[in-house]
Amino acid sequence: MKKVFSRPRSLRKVPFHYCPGCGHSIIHRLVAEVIDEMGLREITIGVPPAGCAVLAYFYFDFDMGESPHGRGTALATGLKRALPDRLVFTYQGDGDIAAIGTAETIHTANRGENITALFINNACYGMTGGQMAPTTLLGQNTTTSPGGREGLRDGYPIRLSEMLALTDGSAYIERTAVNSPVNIRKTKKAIAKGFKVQMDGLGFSLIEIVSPCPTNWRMSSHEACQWIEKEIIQYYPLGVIKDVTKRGQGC
Amino acid sequence: MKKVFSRPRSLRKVPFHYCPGCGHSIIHRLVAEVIDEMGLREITIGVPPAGCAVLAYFYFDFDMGESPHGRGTALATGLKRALPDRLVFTYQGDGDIAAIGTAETIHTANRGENITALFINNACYGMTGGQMAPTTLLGQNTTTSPGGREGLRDGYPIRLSEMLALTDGSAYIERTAVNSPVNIRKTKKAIAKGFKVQMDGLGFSLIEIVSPCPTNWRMSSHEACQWIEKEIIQYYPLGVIKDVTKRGQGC
Amino acid sequence: MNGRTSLKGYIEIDREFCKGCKLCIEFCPKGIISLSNNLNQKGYHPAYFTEENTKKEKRQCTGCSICAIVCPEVAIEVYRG
Amino acid sequence: MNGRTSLKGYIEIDREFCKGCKLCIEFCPKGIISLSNNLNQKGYHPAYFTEENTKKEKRQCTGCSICAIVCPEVAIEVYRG
Amino acid sequence: MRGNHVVAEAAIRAGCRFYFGYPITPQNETPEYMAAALSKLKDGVFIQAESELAAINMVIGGSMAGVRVMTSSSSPGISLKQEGISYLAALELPAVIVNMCRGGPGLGNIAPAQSDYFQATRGGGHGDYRNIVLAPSSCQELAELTMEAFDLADIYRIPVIILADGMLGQMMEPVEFPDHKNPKKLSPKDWALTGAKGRPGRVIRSLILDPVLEEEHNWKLMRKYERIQKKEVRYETFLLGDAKMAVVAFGTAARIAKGAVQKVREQGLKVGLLRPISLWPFPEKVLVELGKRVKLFFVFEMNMGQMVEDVRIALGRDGDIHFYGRPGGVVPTPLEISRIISSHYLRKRL
Amino acid sequence: MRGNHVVAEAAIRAGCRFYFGYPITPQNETPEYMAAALSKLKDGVFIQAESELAAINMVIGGSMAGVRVMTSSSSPGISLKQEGISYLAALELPAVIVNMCRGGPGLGNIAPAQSDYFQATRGGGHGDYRNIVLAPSSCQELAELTMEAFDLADIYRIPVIILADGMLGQMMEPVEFPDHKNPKKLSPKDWALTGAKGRPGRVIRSLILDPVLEEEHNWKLMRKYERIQKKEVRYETFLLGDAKMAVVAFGTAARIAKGAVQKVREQGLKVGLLRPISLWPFPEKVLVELGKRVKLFFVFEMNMGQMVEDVRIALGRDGDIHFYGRPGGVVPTPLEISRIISSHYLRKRL
Amino acid sequence: MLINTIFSGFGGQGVLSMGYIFAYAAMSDGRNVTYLPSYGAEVRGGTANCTIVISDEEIASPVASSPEFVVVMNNPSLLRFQNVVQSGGIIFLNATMIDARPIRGDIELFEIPANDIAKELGNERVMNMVMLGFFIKKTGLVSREAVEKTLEDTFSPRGKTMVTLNKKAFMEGHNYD
Amino acid sequence: MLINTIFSGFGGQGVLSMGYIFAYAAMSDGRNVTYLPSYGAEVRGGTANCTIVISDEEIASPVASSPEFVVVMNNPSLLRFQNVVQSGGIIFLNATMIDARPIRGDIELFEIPANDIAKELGNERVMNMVMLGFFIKKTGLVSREAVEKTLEDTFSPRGKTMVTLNKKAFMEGHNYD
Ligand SMILES: Cc1ncc(C[n+]2csc(CCOP(=O)(O)OP(=O)(O)O)c2C)c(N)n1
Ligand SMILES: Cc1ncc(C[n+]2csc(CCOP(=O)(O)OP(=O)(O)O)c2C)c(N)n1
Ligand code: SF4
Ligand code: SF4
Ligand code: SF4
Ligand code: SF4
Ligand code: SF4
Ligand code: SF4
Ligand SMILES: [Mg+2]
Ligand SMILES: [Mg+2]
Repeated sequence: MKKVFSRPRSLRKVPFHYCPGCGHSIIHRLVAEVIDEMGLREITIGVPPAGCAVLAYFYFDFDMGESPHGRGTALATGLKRALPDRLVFTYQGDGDIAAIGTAETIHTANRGENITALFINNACYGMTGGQMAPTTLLGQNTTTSPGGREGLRDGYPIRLSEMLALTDGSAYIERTAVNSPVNIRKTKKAIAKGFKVQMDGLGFSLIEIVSPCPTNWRMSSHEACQWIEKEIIQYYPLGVIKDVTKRGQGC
Repeated sequence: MKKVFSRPRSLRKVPFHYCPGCGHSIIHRLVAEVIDEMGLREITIGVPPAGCAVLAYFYFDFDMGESPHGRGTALATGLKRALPDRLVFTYQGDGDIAAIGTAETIHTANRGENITALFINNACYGMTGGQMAPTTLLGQNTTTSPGGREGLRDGYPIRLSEMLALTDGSAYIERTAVNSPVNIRKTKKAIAKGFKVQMDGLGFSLIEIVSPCPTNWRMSSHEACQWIEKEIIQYYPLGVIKDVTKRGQGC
Repeated sequence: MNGRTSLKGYIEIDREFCKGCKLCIEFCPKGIISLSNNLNQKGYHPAYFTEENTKKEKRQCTGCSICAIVCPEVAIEVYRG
Repeated sequence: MNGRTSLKGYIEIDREFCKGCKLCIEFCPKGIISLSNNLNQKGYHPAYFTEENTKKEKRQCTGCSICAIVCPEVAIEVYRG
Repeated sequence: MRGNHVVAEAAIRAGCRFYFGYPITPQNETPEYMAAALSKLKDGVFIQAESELAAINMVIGGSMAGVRVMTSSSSPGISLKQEGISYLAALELPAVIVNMCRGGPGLGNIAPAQSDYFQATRGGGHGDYRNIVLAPSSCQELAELTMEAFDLADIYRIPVIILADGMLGQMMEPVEFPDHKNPKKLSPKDWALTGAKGRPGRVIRSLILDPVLEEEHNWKLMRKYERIQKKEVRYETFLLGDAKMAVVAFGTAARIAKGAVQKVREQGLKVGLLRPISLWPFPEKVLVELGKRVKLFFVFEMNMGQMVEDVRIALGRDGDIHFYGRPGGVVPTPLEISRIISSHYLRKRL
Repeated sequence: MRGNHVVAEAAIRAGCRFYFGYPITPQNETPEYMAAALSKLKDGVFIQAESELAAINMVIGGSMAGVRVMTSSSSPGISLKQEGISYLAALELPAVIVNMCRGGPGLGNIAPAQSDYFQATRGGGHGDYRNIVLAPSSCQELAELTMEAFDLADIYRIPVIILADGMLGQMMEPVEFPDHKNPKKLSPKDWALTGAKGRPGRVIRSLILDPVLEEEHNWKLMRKYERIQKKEVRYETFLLGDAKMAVVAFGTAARIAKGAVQKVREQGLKVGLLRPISLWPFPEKVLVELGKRVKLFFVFEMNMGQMVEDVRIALGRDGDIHFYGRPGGVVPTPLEISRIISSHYLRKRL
Repeated sequence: MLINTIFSGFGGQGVLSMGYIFAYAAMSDGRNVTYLPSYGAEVRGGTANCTIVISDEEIASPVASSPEFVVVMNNPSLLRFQNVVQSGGIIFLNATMIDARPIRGDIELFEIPANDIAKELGNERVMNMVMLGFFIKKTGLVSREAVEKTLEDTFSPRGKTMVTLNKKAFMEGHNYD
Repeated sequence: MLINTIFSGFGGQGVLSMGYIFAYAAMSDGRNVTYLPSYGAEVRGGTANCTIVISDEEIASPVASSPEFVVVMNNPSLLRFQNVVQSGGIIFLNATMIDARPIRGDIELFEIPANDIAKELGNERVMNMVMLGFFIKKTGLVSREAVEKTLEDTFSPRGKTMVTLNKKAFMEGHNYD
């Protein structure tokens, strides 16, 4: 029989430190698969965040440069401007990209920097122990939104991707999820599309990936997947938000 | 004969340091007029920026607290949370509010902080000598966009107000200009509306005011007013962008 | 402005506050403000109210306040009556 | 999955990489993965492939790879042939 | 009670109702406690800011309004607050800032370290300014110093930094909270921005374009700093009476050093401990006095040598000063330190 | 040529093609020059970042890619870069950072000042680290030191700070640019991120969770710093040969002091000048040597007393050290300084 | 008298709460106590441990140079801590999870199949309380009553059954021999 | 020989470029020169000034303790700088804009109605070059040729008429008596 599914080349054979059922691990694999399939490993430079995925450089077998919390897109700007023919992507949590890094994200998109940002929306600060993130849903309990997030006290779940679509420099923005086999496949396609947009020199691309954090949501892995379907996706609908390669799309 | 126009009470009788024909001075007067007309002088706290208007506290005769460059809305958040029944407004340049202060602005709006931001869009960094601002138009010559701003090199003119309208915490957002008597009157109405929205406790309000900077645009005062009409307003259309007090408005 | 009888008005310009930006001159519908040839203490040529000279031409000040509204220096006071 | 003849397949689960999250178990359309009662070195109950036991019930592995796609630990290899 | 909770509880007992911060390990329990506790108080406000920068500027705003306000973070987050701290100092605004220091530089790790001593005591921000810096070494002291910090901040209109580390933040010890009474010295905040009711508008600003006036402002700050240096020095001595050798250490390192001193005392070595509690103002005079009696000094820090510079300045070149540093989050045991102490002691044949 | 233009031109001549910055007075002429000059070069990249934070992180990215890269700012902007500078140090990335220091703290003013000495030499960011800090005192030296800064940064993989002030940035003097040749010591950047062609993936990171390894990393940095302290000390002496009194000053203050020394020499007083050019590594040994001959020291800084601490550490308590500081952007004239020098000199009856 | 104890195991094995309850009980027994957890990122999936120092006098350092007691719940913990136990000290070992045994001859070893016992009680998670009961019984460092009181305080917010279950697990360990 | 000069006036009066051209001309005459402008926010609407030091040796400080020459273009500048001129020094005064006169007896005064002359040339703005011509003639610090060369270099990017106008203004000042 033929092996039809195995570990991609660009993913080192070391166990992840992520919690059981964590979406980061799935997304890591997808990124490695796409890079291998597109043959980009040798020209790829990834920028991991401060966040649960800070150790991403232990898993990916291509060049990786650590970013201070939230500054991934600025750092990637420096990298990409110096090496315009490389594939440069950032990998950032929702706290990283949409709270502390808001300004950098928006202005990088606005400059149309030719990089790809992967924005992992797990509705909380995973690494620091489950505090409220900008994407935390209203009513969601976290250690810093006791009794559930209240809009006027704690702020509302932010729509960063939609905001970025308003910038003239952004080329491709899509929201996906990794809570089911179908959505995982779509996520992979979206990542591939983002990288393609970059290799074609079209400008800033971003894929927002809704991702389970069973630990901080205090759910089983499967409940977490269902909660994404029932709650998160209702507020953050999946789909292409902007695509300059298609007429009529975008805003 | 009756005096029908004179200096408002809240504006001290000292000459402005602004250049001849500068929009800041006009906006200062409008703010003072509104505050006097609404009888708010004794409960007003203003937050001036780093920018040409840094000396605003010499002109306004109410309480003023200086902000580090770009952090006006964060500082105002602290003020307003401590004194929820005061009128708190920030006065910020486009570099201040839409470049270095992007994150603070967006998250303050997103929290629905009950403050009013006055965002003076003069398409350049006035105080530091006319560098490119986030609002500088494509093709516009500045000292840091030599040969005219190019989108992919220098970034595109940003639509901060439209982005802010996407946050659930923002209540009222309007873009006006001070390049003609009519627009000046509309600006005054918008400021009054913003303050009213705040006094009614409805959330974050912002008025983006397109304002001439004859010095850095290298134009006469009148040419600057015309350039606003012919160029800036084409890219940045005037009008209400979001108004939660009206049904059907906003997004 | 045309449809109704214009009220008589006049303005006072604070010579030392004025910076000679000419906005009042450009926007006054009656064209009755001019720039002085002399400099003020700050080194600007200030604007001045010329109604005296233009009365005969029916270009009287209406006290419409447009000049004051556009004046960045709050240098103009308007009287109407 | 129903419409066409299912190909025969099988999977291998790396016992030490598995963290017992049960996603493969929940998503396998054939319901042929189970959790072990024993702990692995990391202290998790790993999943294991149960096809041997379920063949008779026509719940054969199709090699559809769904389990591998959802497995966060890349602990599953899939064979089809 | 866990150190990070102690800080939060002490702040609330000192009348602080406004907390603005951003998560970072190893101090997250402070904002988490604040979130829960302040949301229960009618006048309590907790904001998880979008960043440390936003947090410190919310602190500036709150302080301008005249309320007691605090923030907390750990090393990288404190770096981001440097501009704001410089403003607080320039604007003469009271505020309490807690740094649960971790291993650095860069992202480093979350283990306990003391490598932000320079940043705290010399001003990591721009311009000539100082903060009061307090370094507790137990949960009990964390409680007391936090409460005191609010008073000092108000009395002197100055930012006060609590410099501790991940170990103190994470460890649990029984704590008794002293009753907090506002000190008599506290004058009403007649400088705060509250609305210009019945008075002209009031301005809080640090822009002083005329160098001569800015210099005057600097000297005014300097005079305040000199007053603080005279009045607010805090330190603890331990077995220094008959000591022939003095160990100097602060915070967690001092705690370890205390254990080590106890151990070498058991061996009959005459060693004592000087523990600066206020890192700025540094207990320079105490050291100068001590230097007249004691000739051998051993400075132990969980960094590569920072406070030792203040010891050198105090004692001069001829003081026989030995430094032992463990950077990067390594916490040596009292036993290790005691061995080094005794080897220095014996080599000198004291 | 104006100082701020000199910096920019020198950087380009040293092979720098990447500039990331944010406007702030009094250094705007540097980014403006860069914008014009780099847009004319095929491989030139100028970005006006959205903030100083973004700028320093672009610098990190560019440096990771192995190119020569720089940023410039002034005091408040430099405070905002402290986190990034700590990362550069931890990640061992070369970069050149120019601080045209202005009056502070807070917004302060734009007049020339030297009050960021502590921040630059002690590390205003978190963790144990050092930057090489060079302090030019003329436009010519601004050119030479800027070019050298890029070489030092590459050789030691370290951020190099040019610490000057608004006066140097704004003033114009004739400048001759030396030819720039890459020093032989320069090894290829085999650590840079360029894509893993034919090799395993490469990682640049500062997160080292294990305290033992993080400590090792700290000691590794420390060994590098010790190497630099041995090899890269720079200073200028002026009329110290027969001097009975030594003035110590850097940068603009040194320039004024030089004028003052000339004046008091005319009066027959035996006074010389020591001008540290590298503020870190500080010329400590030179001072120690000098202290053996000269007993009276006069330290003049345009701040409230920062470098004087390094002088104190070098000379010990018994060195007779007098400090004169002018913070806030005040620039005294050589005449004023000469009067203070001669009064000290005469009072001591040298 | 100054006693150092280290509890250690996987993040998921509840070693931090084991130590916490022990420390808390000692406090209510009127002793000076410090509790120092390992914390943060390394916890995720990795091993966790905490150090508890108990004394009748002021406690100088919360860091244990050479603990009297070490409780190990998994293999890596045994490897890491077997050499730091002080001579004459005791290792408490979770026999379900650990195949190896310490190689030193100068220390004592007590073992208990904590997971197995917990599984029998219907919830493998309470293995930590089983071990704690065993540890308290053997060392006698704090009174059983103090621990039971602490368990009640700690778990009652999470419901009556949680209290009962944990107490039961504690007693199972206490009575094990 | 070390000569300090301060040029001062309103921001809009072109005092900085006056000083710049003077400094540049001195450089091309082969002298050591430092040019130090006042700069930044205070310029907006306020007064501006610059200090030029010329010397045959290395210049220690670009700051002038007591300048030999001061050029004042407006009232505030006269007030500010009349007391710093060194005894025996010279003040150059723009008579169009300044009513007051220095009160010191130990200095010399040269005056010229710079605005008026410039206005006659059709552009009040070149009053700075009028003053510069006057200043150069009286002091002889640099050669006329050097200044004319500098004017050409500086203004030719802005067109031929600008060069001619500025040169003409310079010569008007130069020939004024
Ligand atoms: C300047 C700074 N502030 C705070 C932190 C602490 N910190 C590390 S990761 C993180 C946020 C993690 O949340 P997110 O970005 O959503 O990533 P996740 O862990 O959820 O994947 C924070 C606050 C830091 N490392 N640096
Ligand atoms: C941290 C920091 N960076 C930079 C500056 C310098 N600075 C002062 S105002 C300003 C921008 C002015 O532009 P804008 O906000 O558009 O206001 P304007 O002057 O145009 O009204 C800058 C960059 C500063 N004061 N602080
Ligand atoms: S805390 Fe959440 S995001 Fe982080 S590793 Fe665990 S499950 Fe994943
Ligand atoms: S520079 Fe522009 S914005 Fe600033 S005062 Fe002058 S005209 Fe106004
Ligand atoms: S009030 Fe009206 S008519 Fe009169 S001067 Fe002003 S603009 Fe002209
Ligand atoms: S608008 Fe005002 S400042 Fe401008 S010219 Fe008229 S009076 Fe003078
Ligand atoms: S390949 Fe498909 S059928 Fe086979 S075990 Fe995996 S999910 Fe089940
Ligand atoms: S999905 Fe993977 S990790 Fe989860 S139980 Fe199955 S094999 Fe184990
Ligand atoms: Mg997250
Ligand atoms: Mg602007």
